[in-house]
Amino acid sequence: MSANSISSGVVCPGGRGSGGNTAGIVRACTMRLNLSLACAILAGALLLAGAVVSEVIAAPRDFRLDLAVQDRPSDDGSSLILSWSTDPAVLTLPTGVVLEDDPQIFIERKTEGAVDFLEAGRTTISAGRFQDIELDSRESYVYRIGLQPATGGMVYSEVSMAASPKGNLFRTQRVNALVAVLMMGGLVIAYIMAARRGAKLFIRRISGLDQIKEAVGRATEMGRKILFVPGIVSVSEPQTLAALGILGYVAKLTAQYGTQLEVPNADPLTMASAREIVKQSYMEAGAPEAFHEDMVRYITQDQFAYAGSVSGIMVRDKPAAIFLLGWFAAESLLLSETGQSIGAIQIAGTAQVTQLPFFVAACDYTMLGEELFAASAYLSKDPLILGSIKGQDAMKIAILAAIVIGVVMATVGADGFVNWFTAL
Amino acid sequence: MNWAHKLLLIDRRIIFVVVFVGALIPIIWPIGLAVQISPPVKAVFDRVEAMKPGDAIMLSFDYGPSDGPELDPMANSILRHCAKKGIKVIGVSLFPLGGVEMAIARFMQLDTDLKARNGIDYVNLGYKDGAPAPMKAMGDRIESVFPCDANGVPYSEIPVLEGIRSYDDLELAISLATSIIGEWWINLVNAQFGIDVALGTTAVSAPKYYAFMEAKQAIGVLGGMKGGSEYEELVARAYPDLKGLSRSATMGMDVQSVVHLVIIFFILFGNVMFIVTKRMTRGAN
Amino acid sequence: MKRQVPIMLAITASFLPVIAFFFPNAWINEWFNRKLDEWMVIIASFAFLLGIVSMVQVNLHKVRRRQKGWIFSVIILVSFAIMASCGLFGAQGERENGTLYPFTWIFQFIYAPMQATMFSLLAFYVASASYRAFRVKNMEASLLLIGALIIMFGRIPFGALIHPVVPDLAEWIMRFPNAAAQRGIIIGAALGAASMSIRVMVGIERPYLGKS
Amino acid sequence: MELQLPGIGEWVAAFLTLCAFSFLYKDNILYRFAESVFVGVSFGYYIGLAKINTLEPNLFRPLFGNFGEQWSLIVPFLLGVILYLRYIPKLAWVSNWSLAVYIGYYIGVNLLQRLQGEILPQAKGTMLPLNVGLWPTLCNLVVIIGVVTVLIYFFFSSPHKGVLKPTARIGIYFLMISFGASFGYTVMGRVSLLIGRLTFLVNDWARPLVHGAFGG
Repeated sequence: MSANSISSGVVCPGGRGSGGNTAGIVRACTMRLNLSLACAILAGALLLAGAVVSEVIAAPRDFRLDLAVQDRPSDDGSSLILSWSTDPAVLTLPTGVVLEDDPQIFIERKTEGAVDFLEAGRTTISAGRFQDIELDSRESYVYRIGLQPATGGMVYSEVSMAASPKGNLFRTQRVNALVAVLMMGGLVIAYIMAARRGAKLFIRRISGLDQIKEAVGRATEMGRKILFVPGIVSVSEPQTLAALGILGYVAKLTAQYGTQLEVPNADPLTMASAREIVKQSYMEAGAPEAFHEDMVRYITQDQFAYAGSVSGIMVRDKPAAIFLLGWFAAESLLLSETGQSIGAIQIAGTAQVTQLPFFVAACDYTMLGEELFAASAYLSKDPLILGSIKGQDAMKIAILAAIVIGVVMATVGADGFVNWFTAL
Repeated sequence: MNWAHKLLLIDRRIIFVVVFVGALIPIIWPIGLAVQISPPVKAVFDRVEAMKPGDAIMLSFDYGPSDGPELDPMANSILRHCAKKGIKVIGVSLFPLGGVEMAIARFMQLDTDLKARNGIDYVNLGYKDGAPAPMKAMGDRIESVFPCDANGVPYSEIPVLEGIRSYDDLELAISLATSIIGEWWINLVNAQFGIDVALGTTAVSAPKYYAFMEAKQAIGVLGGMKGGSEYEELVARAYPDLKGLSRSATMGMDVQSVVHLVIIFFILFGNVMFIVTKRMTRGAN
Repeated sequence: MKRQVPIMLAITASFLPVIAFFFPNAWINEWFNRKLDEWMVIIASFAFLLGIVSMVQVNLHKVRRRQKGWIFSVIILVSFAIMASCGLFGAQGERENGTLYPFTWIFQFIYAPMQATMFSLLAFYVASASYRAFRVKNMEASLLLIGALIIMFGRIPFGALIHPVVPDLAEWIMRFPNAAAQRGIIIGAALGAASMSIRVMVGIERPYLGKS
Repeated sequence: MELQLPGIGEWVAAFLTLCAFSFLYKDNILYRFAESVFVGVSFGYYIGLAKINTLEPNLFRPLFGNFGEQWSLIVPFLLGVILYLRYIPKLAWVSNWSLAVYIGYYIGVNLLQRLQGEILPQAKGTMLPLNVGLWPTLCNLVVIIGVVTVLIYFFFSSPHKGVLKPTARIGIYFLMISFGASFGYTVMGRVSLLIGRLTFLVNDWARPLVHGAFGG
């Protein structure tokens, strides 16, 4: 036990026994050294005294396990980590004691002043490690390990050095997440501010958008209606909002061209918003008389019943263009299939990845995932959406750069950079 | 409208009947095709196989009846595997639309199949609302969110839970998930607490989990009925005495073969008709 | 008061778990982490039941006005009342003698088969969509179809009978090209969600105030 | 195996299953009936679920059984009850308070899930070495190119011109292959659900019935 060095309250095994986590322990020790010196000296002195006491108590030991106690790094100061040697050569048992393979061990703990040890938990000797939790950072603890030989009774290991759990200020292993949070936050907020101040932020055109005019034009020529399905969920879903943004644009076009528009809804709240938006668009296009409330209808909330009756509308009215934008679930395939079978131009868009295959296969143009949001930002010029899309884009560049650097680093074998991303 | 075009527009209900019959026949008269094992399933099996008796895993039932045919077989074979190896299973459920009842049914099945004992070999802790909150809390102390099991027995009185306080005392967490909850096991539980996570997912979400698995955020993935049938096969190979027990995913894969072939035929035939129609219209013009 | 208080509450509540995530101080851990998590389970439970009030209101309204299909509203309300009382005054799982509590019985023989069957209808729709809508009309759709066919053959036992390499090819597609594309989508979606979170955390976006 | 005649539970389940299947022919009164029963039962189920699994063990029992230690549970209790004030028009604004706490907490947790749990490890998962032998390197290269081109496709700040045009195209191709895989798996998933129902109808209901009627 004299070989152990004491450094401000943490027991560091001097390279013996558990060699695997020595680096970690040393790091923990160094961290501890960074605390104020006065504190360290005081605690050191106290523990030195404690160690002397425990040396006295530890006298009757049956075997040796190289028991080491250390503070759990980056925690709230309520746990200690106990480790011991799993090497059979170290385990010297009293004569006559025979153990089964990998025996159960009893971890016993007591606060330094106390007389009796109390059971803290059980594990097996091969575990090599035990984490004792719910401790008090104001106390200091000593441990011993008990074994039950087949012959009965109980044999004990040496008593460990005393240690007390320490609270830490910051979880150093999460610094990567902190960097990500600050970067993301900074970029998104900065771009939103810029957009609000009226800075010109460029967003590329989305291919599906270019086709909207063409689709409305074709419907006008054919004298058929346009069907707009804004997904099946409520307005609290961002995808629904994005779809409604595009609906405003489509409604303005149909008002200008004098084309019929129909918007069947599965959600009452979405219906209310959609009606308002269409009405507004018709007023802005100077054709308020062409608007009537039946253009935006509520069908039913039930997924399949809704899909069934919208398919019915498609088959009966044969709209020339169909828009399927927003949040879709399984009904996506029913709707897009029926639309395809009546030969309509179909423009779809959703961020529901599992539904995209059906849209891509059955529709003429599909806005994939984020494109739906970008399209709505492009049309609405809302600084909030515009700014956050730009912020996300900036973060995307950072990630791309990190990936490229990471690939180079991984190839040359500098794993430190790569591992930083998930340091736990 | 030419004949090919008309064929393309046949009544949906005719296709429905073909699918219905195609599925029904192999259910009544099973074929018994061999199951191929894939690495993601093998990885999960090997991880469980490497555990010692007395180790514990958490099995989270994050699915409802609609995905039972896909995920129940996985639950059955994982539970049988653990029972055979003497691994403790702690069942929880974080999916509101029936998760806890799926767990109850699976554990009852285990009781009948292998005479497992509730509270001694396994425990079903029941359901909690607001998934990320209980997931986080269990990293600290499982008992703080699950003060008792699904039958109301206090945590401290359940023998199988002795010595199990948080994720630190578990070897592995397996989520059988139908929805986003499976992703939370990865991006919250694995990311913040470091415990190994394996996923049993519906086929629909399986492609996404490959990205997580390849980034080592999950040790393996059981995708849909196919994944279930592979695990059934692995367990049956390792423990021949379990061969008599039902293997619904393996049986289901027979039906999958037939219905897949029917659908593949429809896709190919539809495309041939499509090309023929196009040619004919072009010819007519 | 009507606007400022909820904004302050939301901003505070959103920062607490983030603070607890980075700073392991004992007091922070106790109140911002442990207690808050335990509390949220309870609040989530209350929130989960919120929709029931609207459901009852809407259906009662329908019945009172004798609106079209009101008889179905009666069925909804009656079956709701029966199941709710089984849950409120009973337990779940099985009794000592092996019979099921009514709550679990109704779940197993009414709720479960209905939920499962409604979703199983999709098998039929997938088949008819495959026939009528999947066309090799351009490069993208063709790639999609080829990918789909390889995976479909590779994932059924029948695929290995055609050629033993088919399942391996399917697995390779899943592990490399598919995982890469999914990863791009995951990163993009995570960026979107994170920026949404940040907008709420600084009070720019206020979904809790109803329509903004 | 001993086949017992289907019990009342199996009869109820089989009837409801057939009612739901009848929607395939067309929307009809049997389907509407079964659906209404389902909607009602599911809302009733939520109440029982929340009471038995969360409210009873996590709130009422500790709060009323051990008030001295668990008094702080009053906070979530009150916040939970306040949520319901939205149904009283005059007090609806108060319910926004607890809604704000609820949404706020999950937004904060979500931010960390996305950044620490997805973006960082997924980016790390793409940092693959390119000197690990021909075939593994090729596979790694596929992943790296795939991730980079897909991210570039979803880059909105500059038009897809010049070098970005072919890059974004490659991104689309990756997406399409992945959607194809997704489609293939969706087929398997949906068919699984059908298998589940048909297996129930055949093995749990029809088979015992036939055996019972004709003595097996």
